[in-house]
Amino acid sequence: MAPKLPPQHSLQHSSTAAAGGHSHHDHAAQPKGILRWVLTTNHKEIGSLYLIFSLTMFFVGGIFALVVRAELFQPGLQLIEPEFFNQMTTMHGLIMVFAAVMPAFTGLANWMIPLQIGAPDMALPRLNNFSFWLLPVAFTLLLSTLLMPGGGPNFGWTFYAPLSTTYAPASTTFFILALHIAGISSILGAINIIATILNMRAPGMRMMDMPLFVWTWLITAFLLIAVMPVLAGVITMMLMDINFGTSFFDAAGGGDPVLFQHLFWFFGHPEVYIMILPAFGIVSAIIPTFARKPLFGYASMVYATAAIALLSFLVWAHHMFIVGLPLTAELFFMYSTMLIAVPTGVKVFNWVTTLFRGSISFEPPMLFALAFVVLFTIGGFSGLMLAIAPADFQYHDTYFVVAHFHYVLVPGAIFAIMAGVYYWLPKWTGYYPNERLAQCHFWCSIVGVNLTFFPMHFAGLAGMPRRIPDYALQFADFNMLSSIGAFFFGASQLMFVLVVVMCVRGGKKAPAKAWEGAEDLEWSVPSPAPLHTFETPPVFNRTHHHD
Amino acid sequence: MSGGYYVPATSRWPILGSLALGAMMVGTGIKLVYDTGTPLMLIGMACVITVMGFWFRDVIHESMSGLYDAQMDRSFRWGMGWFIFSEVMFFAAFFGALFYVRTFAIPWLGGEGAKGVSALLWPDFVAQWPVLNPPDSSVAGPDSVLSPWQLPLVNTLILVTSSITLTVAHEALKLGERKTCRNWLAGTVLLGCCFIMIQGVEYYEAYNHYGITLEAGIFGATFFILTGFHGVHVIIGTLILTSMLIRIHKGHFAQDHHFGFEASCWYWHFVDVVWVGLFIFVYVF
Amino acid sequence: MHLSWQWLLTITSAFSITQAHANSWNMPVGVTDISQDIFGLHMAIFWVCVVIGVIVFGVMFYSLFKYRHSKGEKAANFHEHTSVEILWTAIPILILVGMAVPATATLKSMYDSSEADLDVMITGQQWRWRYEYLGEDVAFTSNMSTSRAQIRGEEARDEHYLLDVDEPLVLPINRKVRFLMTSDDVIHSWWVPELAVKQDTIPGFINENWVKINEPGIYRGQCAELCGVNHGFMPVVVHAMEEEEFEAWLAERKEAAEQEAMGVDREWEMEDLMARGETVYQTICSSCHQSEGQGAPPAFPALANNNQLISDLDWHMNRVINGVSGAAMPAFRSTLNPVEIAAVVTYTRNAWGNETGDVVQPATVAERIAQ
Amino acid sequence: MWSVVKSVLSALLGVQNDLKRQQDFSSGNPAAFIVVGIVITLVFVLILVGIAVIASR
Repeated sequence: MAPKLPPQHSLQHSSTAAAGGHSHHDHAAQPKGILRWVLTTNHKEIGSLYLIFSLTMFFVGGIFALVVRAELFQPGLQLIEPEFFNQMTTMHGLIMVFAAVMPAFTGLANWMIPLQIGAPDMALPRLNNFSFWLLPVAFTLLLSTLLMPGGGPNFGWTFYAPLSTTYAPASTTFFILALHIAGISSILGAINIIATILNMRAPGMRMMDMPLFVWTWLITAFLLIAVMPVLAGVITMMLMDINFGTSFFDAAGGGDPVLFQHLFWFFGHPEVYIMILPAFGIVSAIIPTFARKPLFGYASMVYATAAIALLSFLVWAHHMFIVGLPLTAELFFMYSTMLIAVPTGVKVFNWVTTLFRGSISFEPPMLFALAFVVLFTIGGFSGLMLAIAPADFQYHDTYFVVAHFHYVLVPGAIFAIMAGVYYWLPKWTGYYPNERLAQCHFWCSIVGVNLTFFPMHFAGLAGMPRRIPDYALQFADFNMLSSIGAFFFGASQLMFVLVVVMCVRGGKKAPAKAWEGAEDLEWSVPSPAPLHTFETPPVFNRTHHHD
Repeated sequence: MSGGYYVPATSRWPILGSLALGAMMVGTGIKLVYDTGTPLMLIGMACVITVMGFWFRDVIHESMSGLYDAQMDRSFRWGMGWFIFSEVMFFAAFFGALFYVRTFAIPWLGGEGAKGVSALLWPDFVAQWPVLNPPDSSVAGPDSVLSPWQLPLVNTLILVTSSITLTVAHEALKLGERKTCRNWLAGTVLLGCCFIMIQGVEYYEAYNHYGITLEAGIFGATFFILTGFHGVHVIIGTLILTSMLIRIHKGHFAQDHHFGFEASCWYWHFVDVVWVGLFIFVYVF
Repeated sequence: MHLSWQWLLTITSAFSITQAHANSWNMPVGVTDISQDIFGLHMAIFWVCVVIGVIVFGVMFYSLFKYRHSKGEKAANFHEHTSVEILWTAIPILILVGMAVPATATLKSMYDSSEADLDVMITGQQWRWRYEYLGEDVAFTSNMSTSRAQIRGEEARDEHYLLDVDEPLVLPINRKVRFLMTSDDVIHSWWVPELAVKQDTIPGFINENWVKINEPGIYRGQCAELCGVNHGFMPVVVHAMEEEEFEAWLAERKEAAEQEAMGVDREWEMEDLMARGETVYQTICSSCHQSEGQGAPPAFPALANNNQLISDLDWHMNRVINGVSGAAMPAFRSTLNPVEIAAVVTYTRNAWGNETGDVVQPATVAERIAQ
Repeated sequence: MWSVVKSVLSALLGVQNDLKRQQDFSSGNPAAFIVVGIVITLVFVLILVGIAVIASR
């Protein structure tokens, strides 16, 4: 009988627990204090750095969002000028996408991928540290543009030319250079992750034995390497248009502003999946654990992820349905976009079927994962509506779109990150997170998220364009609700910080296998995971699954 | 080593490298926006190069002391392979821009195709490639374009030849004939330098005799961004090969274990392939 | 135009249409056939999502409730079932094909702007709309008329706060009107929800769209693409009227345009130019250069006490007529008529302490433009 | 060859029975799967373009 998947395995290695006992000459002279973190090549320390950076930026971007929501609390201009409003919406988007969500997933990848595949570290540890330290440099530069004469970027996180070229503030050149640094960081990080996954798996672990988080990250890393250079290319063209008089995006010289959008969204759509595929991986680890039942379709999950990634290269122009595409192109992109619903549906059905006839408990990671399934699916539904090109003529650039992508990003990507953090905190710190506080955080977040983003659907359908600092009176109620929800959600996240800090300092002790139903390799090393794990490769055994 | 995987000790190069890169970028930005800050840019660039030098020195050192096993070698291979793929995608963005403009934007502006009605705004514009008379009269197009069958053809032959000489050098290294390897590698570097010089002459000609400038509408823009970034890659490639030459001279590389050398070959071949694409789509068609 | 999938609309209409008219929670049904088709598509896909959601979330919450660990539920160990997987792949594909067919039909009719009765050129400008009735010699700009005082909360906000303009686009009902849309500066997007027209205006290119309005009325919308600092303050108002009424309006506007053209040849008094100039300045220029000419440097230079402006009339006229390439200042030679340009130049040269005493005559401006 | 095509097609749909997949992964040639995968993706894109062209007539 052929072995069945998903994998369950036993582990034969002895070195891990005794890692402290190994006096490895390379670790002899560990620098102390801050230098230890600055110079580190350890995947766990770098992972923590990524996560801390991401959390910090999550609050920075969150404060920008709250400035926006405060101004939109009621009609009229009360607190800030439209110019600053535009800078805030732009910076909120850029920071959340490039400095909060992406580094958070990279941090989780750093921490967990070597543990999940039985590797001692990332494939290229020094490069790994370089990838991280580029980020503070990039985002210090980006944030500093807010203080430059003429103000920071004010053209939205999508920075459409010519608003971002001919009509942009002087600081745009710095914005471009900052994005270049962040892009280099992402590309190097992705190369490292691919090399790790393809080359560092424990002996005996085949591709189809890898946990889904590893699989989704492998595909994500591929997407990153494929599209971040395209972003680098398009911002380079912007730089040339601004500083060297080229006319890539200027019809006067034979260019086309829409060319910018094609290139941007060729990057931008896969980028959207870069921010959600690892989330799928996390949720696919958590749901089977707390349902105490194997994932319904491991292989179809892998295939669906790959299919989504492939399709993501074919759908970019659905962000451009009203830009005046030729009819054939409009139809092509409508069809290809609608097709994405199929593999995405497969994923949701798989999660639900995994729950069916399980033995389900509701620890904090599970709560966030379940909320992810429901709310991400709602975001998927509005995505399906947006895929219908004629209807998109009405939805486009309204708050309906804002609602849609916040549903897939906040209770989608960010909830999955939080689920992952709660899930793996015992492995990182050796202690369980405070259950009551975590639950309180969960319920406040759920209420806050829905209060913030659900009314946006209505505001958008009723005709409110996005990115406006002031609005007509019929949108007042929806906006007031959203603003209240946003402040509530923002404040609730302080609880998250509290839980994490408390968990680092102590709490209920966690065993190696912190969750009853958890199966993957990371649960075979002690909690907290020692600084060095798997220095001798473990032997990975698939145990035959009983039917 | 007990067969374990080599995890390098702490290193100061990553953090110094990122600070250096940051300084270089800030300097570049100040230079572009406020027309000052050149020193910072140059210092940053020098620091980036220095850090890279030290970093690679460490890697070479570790490799020579036998700290790397076959698995580490594979990691480097995957790493370099995907890095080159990312470079391919970088050029793909520029090629994509070129194809888009030629297939869609220019015909539309000239009154053909699905958005041909746009020609109402540019009544005098005639769609053709290369665009010698951009839609708006305020943008001066090139006077004429370069013939592909002169310098560009010479450069194509040079680069293709250099790929062959490099392969010969690689084969020689595999056979352990280090002297042959050194000579052919030196030849490759020389060809690379020739290419760069000829490209320089061509740029001079383009600017001074053909009116092909960055400001010369979309033709100048696509021409310079494609050939320019390719040229930068040739310069980097030549520098890499030069350092390989020095390493050969110093007696580095084993017959069966020389990924540093191989990686530079990959890079050079990649640069070569990009040029062939350039030659076809920028010069010939 | 009615599609064969009208039944979908019928099923959904009982709830939705009344709902949509009664409040502003849903997309408006609109007043064109296209907008009604789109509304039908919107409600159809919405109900598809609701049904799928009810089923999926139903199973999910049933499982969460029924198979609780705390109730001692033992987990089953099944996984993978090829026919179930084929089923949940095939059914969505069928639903999608079912949606794609009517969507394609609607999209095709939206793209068919042939055989129009009237052509209107719509040009986005930071931050106003310019409308030109092609072949009719009628053109005007449409600026937001909501006062700054209302925005600042110093005055009570009226019913159409931010959605009022000085000159609405006037269109006839029951006639196919083709829009040619472009922009003078950045990308804008012309949107009126009740007409279901939302189209980006791309500088240097022209997009086409069309409407055939079924009911007279006033329809309001806004710019939908971020276009700079006053993006939130460039509303669209369409006044749809009966055909005869429209013809009368058009004739009146034509006559007014002729009158204006004659004004070019006449000698203007300073006060008249100043009065006219102030109106033009406040509607067109003040959004960047500010109402007192103080500007918003560095993007928008001050005009008050601007030495170059005061000392060089020629330079000043050139900037207004031809704009500044590579900067936000547009060329006004085709946007404003010679009278308006003369007036606004005269005004800026004599207001806020710019006491030059220069009087620029429309005839001079017309001459400059002709060069 | 046909079995490789079948496997890739079912992978695209996310449907494949376990036994078949085990066979593919133990005996299949990865290069063949990759080549067939790329070809099928291209064919898929062309079909979609074809449908769009026909529909836009």
